[in-house]
Amino acid sequence: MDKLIFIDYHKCVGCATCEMVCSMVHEDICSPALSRIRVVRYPTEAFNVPITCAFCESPPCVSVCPSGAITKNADSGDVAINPALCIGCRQCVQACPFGHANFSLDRGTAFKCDLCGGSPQCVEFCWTEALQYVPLDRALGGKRDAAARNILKSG
Amino acid sequence: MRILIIGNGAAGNQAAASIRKYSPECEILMFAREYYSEYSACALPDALAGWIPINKTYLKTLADYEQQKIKTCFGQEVENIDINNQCLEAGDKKYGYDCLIIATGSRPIIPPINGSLLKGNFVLKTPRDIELIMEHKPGRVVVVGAGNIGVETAGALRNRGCDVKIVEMQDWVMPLLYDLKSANRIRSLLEKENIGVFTGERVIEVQGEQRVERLRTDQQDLECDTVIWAAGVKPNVELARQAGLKIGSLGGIEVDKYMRCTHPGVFACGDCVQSLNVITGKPSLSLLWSSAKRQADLAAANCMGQSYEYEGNCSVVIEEIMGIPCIAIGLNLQGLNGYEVEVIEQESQDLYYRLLAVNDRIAGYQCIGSLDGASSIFTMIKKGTSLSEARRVLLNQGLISTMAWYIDSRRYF
Amino acid sequence: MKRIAVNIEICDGCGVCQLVCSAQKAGQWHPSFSRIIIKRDEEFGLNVPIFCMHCSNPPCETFCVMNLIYKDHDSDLTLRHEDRCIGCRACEIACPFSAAIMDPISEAVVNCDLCGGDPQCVKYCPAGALAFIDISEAADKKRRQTAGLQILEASRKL
Amino acid sequence: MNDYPGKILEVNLSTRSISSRKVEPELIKKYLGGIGLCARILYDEIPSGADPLGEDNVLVFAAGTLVGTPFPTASRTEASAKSPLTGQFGTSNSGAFFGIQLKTAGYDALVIKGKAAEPAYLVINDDEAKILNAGFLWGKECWETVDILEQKHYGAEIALIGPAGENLVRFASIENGRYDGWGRTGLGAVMGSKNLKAVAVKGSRGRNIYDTAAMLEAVKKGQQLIKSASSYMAFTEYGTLNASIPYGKFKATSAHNFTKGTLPDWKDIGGRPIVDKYGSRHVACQSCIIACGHWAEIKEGKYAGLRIKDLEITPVMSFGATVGLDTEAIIKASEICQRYGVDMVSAGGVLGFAIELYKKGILTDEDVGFELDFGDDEAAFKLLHQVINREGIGNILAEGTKRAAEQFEQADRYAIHVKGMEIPFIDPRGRWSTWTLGMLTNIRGGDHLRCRNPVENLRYNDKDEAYMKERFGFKKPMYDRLDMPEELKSKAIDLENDTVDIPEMSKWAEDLINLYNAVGICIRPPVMEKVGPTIIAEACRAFIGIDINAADLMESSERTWNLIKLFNLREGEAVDASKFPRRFYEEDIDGNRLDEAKIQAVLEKYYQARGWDRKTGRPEANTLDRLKLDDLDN
Repeated sequence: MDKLIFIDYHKCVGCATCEMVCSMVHEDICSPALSRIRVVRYPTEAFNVPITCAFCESPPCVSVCPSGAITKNADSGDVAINPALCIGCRQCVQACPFGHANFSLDRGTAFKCDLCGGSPQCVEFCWTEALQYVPLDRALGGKRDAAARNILKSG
Repeated sequence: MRILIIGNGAAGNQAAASIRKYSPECEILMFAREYYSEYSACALPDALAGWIPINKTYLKTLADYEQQKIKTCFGQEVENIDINNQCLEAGDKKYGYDCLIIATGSRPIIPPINGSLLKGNFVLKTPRDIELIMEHKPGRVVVVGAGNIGVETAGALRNRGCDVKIVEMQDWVMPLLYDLKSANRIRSLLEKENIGVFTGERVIEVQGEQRVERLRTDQQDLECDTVIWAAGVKPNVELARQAGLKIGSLGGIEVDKYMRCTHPGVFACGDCVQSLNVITGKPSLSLLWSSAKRQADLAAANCMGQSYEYEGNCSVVIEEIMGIPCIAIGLNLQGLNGYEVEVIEQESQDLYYRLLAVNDRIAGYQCIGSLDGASSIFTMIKKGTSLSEARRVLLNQGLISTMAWYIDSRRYF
Repeated sequence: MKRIAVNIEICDGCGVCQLVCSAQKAGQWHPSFSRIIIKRDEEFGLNVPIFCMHCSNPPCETFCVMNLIYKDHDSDLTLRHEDRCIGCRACEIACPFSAAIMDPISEAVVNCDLCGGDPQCVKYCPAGALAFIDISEAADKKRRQTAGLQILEASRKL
Repeated sequence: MNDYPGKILEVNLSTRSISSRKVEPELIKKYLGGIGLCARILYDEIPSGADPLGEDNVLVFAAGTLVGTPFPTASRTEASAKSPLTGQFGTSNSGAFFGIQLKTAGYDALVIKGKAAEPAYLVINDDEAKILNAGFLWGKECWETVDILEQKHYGAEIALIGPAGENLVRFASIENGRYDGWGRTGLGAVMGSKNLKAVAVKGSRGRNIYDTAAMLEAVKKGQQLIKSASSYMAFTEYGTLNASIPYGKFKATSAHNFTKGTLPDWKDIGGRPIVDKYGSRHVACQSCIIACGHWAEIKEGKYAGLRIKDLEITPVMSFGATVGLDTEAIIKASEICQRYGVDMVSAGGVLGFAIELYKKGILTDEDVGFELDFGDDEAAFKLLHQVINREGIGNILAEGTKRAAEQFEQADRYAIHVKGMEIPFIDPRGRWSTWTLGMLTNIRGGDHLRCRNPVENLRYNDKDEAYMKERFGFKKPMYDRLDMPEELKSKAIDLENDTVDIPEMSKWAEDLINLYNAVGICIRPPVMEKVGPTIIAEACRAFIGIDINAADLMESSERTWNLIKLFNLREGEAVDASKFPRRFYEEDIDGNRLDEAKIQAVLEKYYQARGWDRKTGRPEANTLDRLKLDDLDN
């Protein structure tokens, strides 16, 4: 994957605008339960963890899916669910180590992040910059910069 | 929206039921030559054997069609489809459609040889056939063809106390499903049940005065009063051909992966189409109940505006002979002709299994003696799991704990 | 929508769930009559209870030659008209989890029906490995208690 | 496809009956949601003269119209009931995540009636609602209760009361989860009087969007507007604490129960440094793009280990200025208020009042049992706990300053309240503005949150313009961008002389904030400055699909305001109730005192602007007619 949704947990304030926008874009509905990205809040820590698909190299959801509905595209790195094949057994929901794979009770099929076809709207609407859709090296570069600045400050 | 369905078999009825899931309201008309309501072809051997009453093979009553709001035009042959004007003709009436689903099914092959029309020749395709066979009071039966229908029919009539023989043209029983070694196990099971099995013999003619008296093969004469033809089936494609739809190389209607025929608004599914095999990706005829229903689901979904792709067919056939379960999934060596096949097999007193893999991918499975783990293997074959992926999961505690359905297949890897 | 959830870490494979299920459903105390099956992986010492997942588009429904498997509209459960079963076992093979089992007494293939909303296996699980909970709640819990917590803890160490 | 409006869930605790009904689309068009729905339900369903702590009082939670969408700051839920503190329309607004759960469970409003025979709590899970026994929770403090209920009802958001609410302290709050709350007007006591410990709501559905593309557009526009506000950066950084600096400078804080104007160390305790010292992270409510909440941690000293989401101007001033506590004690005080469920403004007011009484000798050692002084945190907390538990003198103070003052001779002049509700940190003697007039005209009494000039300029405290006008102080582009009808804009703002007409702006500001409270967005200054009725109408149209424009929204908001006024009049609001405590007219702060006659003149003009009769206080017939409020039973 040339780009990924890079999450800076320390910047997230837990406003969950991303959840709302995601469910709106994909389902025409405002429902956190139908959002691909989910924010886990730890109110007593003031810490918020947005969770979205990691597009794993060897995704457990792909392995566990008994119907072959989830596939990883070797070229683009995309992990996608084919609703025609999905039998709705929710094994992917159980297998995903991040709790990302989600399930629509209405449609009876699983769903997951599709990066909005290349322009993720959660990132578009995230105002804190906790979510960024950037190439991996840039995300890491930003992290390195921040670490370096910290060292500089304390040094 | 008006949807016409030709055919009242598994595919036709499943398509209708599936359309109802998408739209409770749209108009569905179903045409069928026969005047039956839907029956289960797979339950016919059980009925023939007397394990279940014949009326139990019917899956629906006419009232059920009404309840699903399906208008039935049964007993009415569709004479012509005018695909350009989106309508069909049946019984001097024209019916326009928005979508047409062809599910005309297949019919048993009776070779054009001498005596094949004599009284005492039967097929097993409809519940009526059972009645005809039973009215004939069979005593000594020869079943032509040792496919799964042939074997089941033989077992069923044996259960009725008949003296039963099976004649198979190819060298072993169920040649499309099993390899020689596993087929031999089945053969010995059949023989234990006192069914005579003659393989590598070609039927030449049926002899008799008024009725069947003898069946002649290229090797011997078999005395009998009944011949049951189970030598394969053939897709019913005449209507489609006449309408100008393309018929594929194997004799089935050609459809794309969305179950669309070569003309817009026309879908086809079930025994009458040729579809791609999930393993080889090559066209094949999958004359199975489950394939028909799956294809019908997709045809229905796609005619209701989805674009769902068919993953391809994969055969799975289960038999129980002398109480021993036998199962064949995917392709056998013959089906994988031209590929380099890796065989994993194990043999013991009560159990024989073989697993076939092509390019690391699990492609076929045959087992005599147990059904354990078969469902995992079936899942893997359909899914295209490789041997190495299965091993990777099975060797990783973290993975296997959330993917418990792999556990049953451990013994094969 | 409530379903049975398993905590694999806790399950010690005692099989009480199977006995309870078989007694409840078949009137016999025998694991092989149970609709909940414990898959045991000896290599890793894993015990994983498996039962009908009540798939939304169940493959068993497609494979049933008698069309007797259906999705119940209200409860969204996968149920059967057991009286019509001819015991062909196609559903058993179609089910990836082999969660359909042959009832040796009625000779029909059957699956878990969640005991009509009060699953006895959950009630009697001595280890507490089985829970009957809302599926979205289970997913939320997992998100919170595994993925999120790991990140939280990692951030605490920073 | 749209499923708005949703349903109203009605729970009668006396009969233990639970029912729901679809909201009429007409009602939504007329009252929007949030406070609008609350006002209409309270007006219709509370019998005149009902005891606020009796069975007849009705408690309503209503999520704003836009709650459940990503529209920036749309998170807020209004809670209303007849107030035990003021005897009038009691209402309070809170953000966080309660509203979104209520909305996604399918409800626009939750109506609670009657009184449970035994302690109970309410669990709502989509269509399923249950009244459960709360015996095991009764007496427990809020954080512990939330912990227990979160375990029991996973993923639910919880509105609850603490011991203060159970003990019917008249300014008890309803807490919204751990750190937020419906603070003012004593709604916690209403819940306590109903024997209702908590409401846990969990929703798993959502609201269909009428026009997704238009909604996304409106959300984006809303976000950009708020981000472009002049106060945006300061607010994301320091939250409401921004106000402490100018008000300290103006000597307009509530220092030592409004005797000092400001404390010498206000810069250290009240200012933005507190964020730099104790704040570590920002925390947002649902859909908020400001995240003014700060997570505070005290690492050393007496209160080491205290971790809390707060650092807001209200507690900081309430305890820092009124009671004179130091910063760490302020944070501790916030914690006590959150844990035991009391309103921080009223709690600070009551403590300040008691301390002053003690210092003046009206309260003696015998009354209190220990020494009281401004700045003494231990004594203050001891007294606060007595109030919460209604022990000793606390039992009298728990009635609120107005009622408590009646118990002591000469105490009246030290009771700082309007219409029975304690005044927050702003001293109108130090700075007179639209904001401070709002404390008088407020439908819920002495409070600063229902009226504020959307373009208030805190750099100026121009006393020359006193009473009728305040300084505008912005350039023309700001004037041009202001989302206000042109006619009103030119009437309210005089660009040439650079002034704002206070009565005219008051009406607009009240209606605007009331609109926010109806649609469920936040009144933080960056929102007030930029988000006007036009963009809200755009969002409402896209979300609900009803044909509604900016003028309709403002009219609906005005309708609600008038309805609440009618409610208050019905419940006996006196014509002359809008007055400040005597101290503001009689005692100087920094050489300033208020001129009562001039304030009456401002009020006169305000009444004109509202279309109300000054003599009776009632909205005039043509006002009611214009607002189509003629369908009320009276």
